Amino acid sequence: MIDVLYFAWVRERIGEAKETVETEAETVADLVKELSERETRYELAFSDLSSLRVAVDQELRDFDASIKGAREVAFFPPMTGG
Amino acid sequence: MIDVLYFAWVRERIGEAKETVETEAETVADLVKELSERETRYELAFSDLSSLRVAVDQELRDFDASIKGAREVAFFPPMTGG
Amino acid sequence: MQVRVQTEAFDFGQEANTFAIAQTDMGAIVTFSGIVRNLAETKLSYMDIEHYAGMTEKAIGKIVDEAVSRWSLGDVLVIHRFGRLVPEDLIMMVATASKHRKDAFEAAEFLMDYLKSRAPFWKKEVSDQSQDWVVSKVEDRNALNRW
Amino acid sequence: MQVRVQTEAFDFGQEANTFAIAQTDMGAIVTFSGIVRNLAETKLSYMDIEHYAGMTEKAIGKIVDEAVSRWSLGDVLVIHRFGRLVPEDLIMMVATASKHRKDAFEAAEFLMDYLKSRAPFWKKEVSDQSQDWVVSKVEDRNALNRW
Repeated sequence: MIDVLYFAWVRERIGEAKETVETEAETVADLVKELSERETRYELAFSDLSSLRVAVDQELRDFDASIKGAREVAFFPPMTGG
Repeated sequence: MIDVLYFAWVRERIGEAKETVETEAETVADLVKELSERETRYELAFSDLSSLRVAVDQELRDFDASIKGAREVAFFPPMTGG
Repeated sequence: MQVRVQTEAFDFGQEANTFAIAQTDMGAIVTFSGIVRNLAETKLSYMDIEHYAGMTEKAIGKIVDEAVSRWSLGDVLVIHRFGRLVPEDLIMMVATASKHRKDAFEAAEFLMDYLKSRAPFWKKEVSDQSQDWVVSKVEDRNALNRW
Repeated sequence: MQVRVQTEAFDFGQEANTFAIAQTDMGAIVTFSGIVRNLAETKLSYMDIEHYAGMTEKAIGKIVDEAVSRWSLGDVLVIHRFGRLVPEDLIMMVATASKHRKDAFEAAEFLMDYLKSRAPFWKKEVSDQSQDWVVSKVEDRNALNRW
């Protein structure tokens, strides 16, 4: 059980801001693959990983980062603060 | 006839802020030499030209700059604005 | 050090004064403020700024800590708004205080470069014709390589 | 573009706000302000700032013109005080407005580097023990080589 959060256009494509997912995925990449296989909306949102960023427990990580024991994974486009 | 101005410690060593000088000097360097020969206070103030800056008609210049036709020459230490 | 992430408007001048007055023995204060531009060509109606509540203050705090470790700083202030902003609204500000201007300037630029690309904010520009997520610029991402 | 050389104190925050509010289509505002430092070791009583009336505004105007020719700037403000100042008084401020933060930052740093070494101001620090003309720093004179 892990909370998955989406922001900006990723949130719009997925159609929700947050969901709790039942998964055995070991890495972010595994989770992306698993979700993409479930439904087209995930496949579309995750189709170009180079345009996405990921945070695990609110820290920026790479897609090969472990999510074992993590509470929260978030997907979003490159930030545009400032 | 030219107005000669002094600022900061140059003014303190010369003992006045402004004077009008009768001179035939062609360059700043000539004027410095002429004044230094007149009185010790000038000689002391002008003893190290590398620690002085000069403006001719309110524009920063080198010591070899001409003062022919100039209205005003000013001597001062390196600026410390900001 | 102070980090504020808020929807409310803030008074840039008042914040800058409060920041400056609180300093002792700091000769140099640098501020940056970012304003929603009034772009004639796009006729922007408003900007929606989304952020990652929970992560945002933590991420900014880490950027501030990094600045404090790299430069000699007496104080740092970061304020960043989220929610709906209209043209000419202030989006955010940073302020840095140091004994010397070089540290204050460099730290402020560092903070801005990192806030642009590492703090979890996303801007959407809305006009009569369109709704566009602002795209992160290559030059902004490359700006991090300076540091 | 505005240059003011004055003995009167000024309100940094109010000046910064007035400057920022007057901008249209400028997304980035940078300010620098210089404060008389309260140096514990020297117990500074006050600072006297002398300037070259007549030349000062002209010299600053040329520095501002140079900044405007080098960077894309919507506006520039320079205020510099002279006369007697006590610790924690504001000495001066600059503000720059630009579409992009890089121009606003670089122009503000350029203005400060040039105001330090090319505007005709001289500072004297007075304490119970001593009266010393501030000596121009090699690093400040070398700072001009960046530009």
